[in-house]
Amino acid sequence: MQLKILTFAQTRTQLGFSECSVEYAPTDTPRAILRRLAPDFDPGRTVRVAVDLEYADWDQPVGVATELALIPPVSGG
Amino acid sequence: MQLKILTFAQTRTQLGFSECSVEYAPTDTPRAILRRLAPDFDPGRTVRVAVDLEYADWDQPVGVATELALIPPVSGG
Amino acid sequence: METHIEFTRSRIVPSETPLPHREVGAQVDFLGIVRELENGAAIPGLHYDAYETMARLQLGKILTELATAHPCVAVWFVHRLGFVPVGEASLFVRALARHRREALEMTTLLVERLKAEVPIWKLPPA
Amino acid sequence: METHIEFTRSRIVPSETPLPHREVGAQVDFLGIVRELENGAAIPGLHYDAYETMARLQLGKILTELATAHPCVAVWFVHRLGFVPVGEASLFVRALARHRREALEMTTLLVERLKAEVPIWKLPPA
Repeated sequence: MQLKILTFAQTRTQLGFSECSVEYAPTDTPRAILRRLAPDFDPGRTVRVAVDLEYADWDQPVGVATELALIPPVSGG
Repeated sequence: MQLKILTFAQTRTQLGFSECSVEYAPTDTPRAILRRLAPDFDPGRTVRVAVDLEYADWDQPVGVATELALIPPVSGG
Repeated sequence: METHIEFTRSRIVPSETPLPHREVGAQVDFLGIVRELENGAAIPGLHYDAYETMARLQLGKILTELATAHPCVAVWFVHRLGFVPVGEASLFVRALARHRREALEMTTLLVERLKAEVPIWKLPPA
Repeated sequence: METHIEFTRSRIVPSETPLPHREVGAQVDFLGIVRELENGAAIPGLHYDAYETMARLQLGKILTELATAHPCVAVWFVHRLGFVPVGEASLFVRALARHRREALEMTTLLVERLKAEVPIWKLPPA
């Protein structure tokens, strides 16, 4: 199964892509998916993850999903 | 000495004038001045008094002043 | 803090004002609008009256006080007097500040103080 | 509550909107404006980017939540994306309500929640 990965702001610079697709299983956690894609990238405590447009837990299985996004600290307004 | 008396909103309706001049002494209180002018009018607890554009005490001498105004509950905005 | 206090008998039309400098980060505009129902009855509008000299003085003092805790770059205050039809503004406040909190707090507190202390009255429809 | 969420790459120009009905008593407009100094250095402007699909969804949920405690008649939210020069607005919020408190609270809280939760970023000048 394919999952679209999106990056924004500094995570885009750090990972070097804005969008890509990866193979995943619904039992994978966001952290595991990201580690396979970018073993050296650590989201730390400030980068959140969103699954299908909702904030999600880095360590809970993604389930059946189409889009995972890295959300660095937001600064709109 | 002359003091200008101003009324607004319902105090204008109740007293029947918008402006008049009265003789006063600086030792007079606003309450005494008003009582001489309109013996039947009671400001009660809701009508405030202003002396020379500042809220004043009904029972403190007005001092040397030019203008005394009755300020019923305000409702601007 | 630059302030502007105005009473007008004309319709209030907020216009874009040039920013006084390049460090303004927030603008808040407040319009108080006459509603159709006053104590449950439909009205065509309201009459407003003011003790204008005192209102100006008290507004100036309120603005000076509020500026201590909520410093803004500029504040405009415009109150319409005379007849104001339903759907039109009786009050316009604009606050410009470096940060949003000052502008929002200034606007909120200025309107609160206005309604408690400033000698302006809406008169019952005749 | 009528809501309108928009992202635009053009200059934000708040226009007078017709009131949806005659019981609107307060209109609050908030403009967030790009300031010249960013971390002490003068900049020509800022770039904004958004995860627009998620931002729309989250803003809709925030508005629904806020409407419970602060019911408004209508709320507009417009965020500019791309380059925004100093002195121009990156954000516009308009809240119409029966009473001023709802409109002021809605505006204040919507901007707070935006800044904490909604996936929009200002990007450092290149």
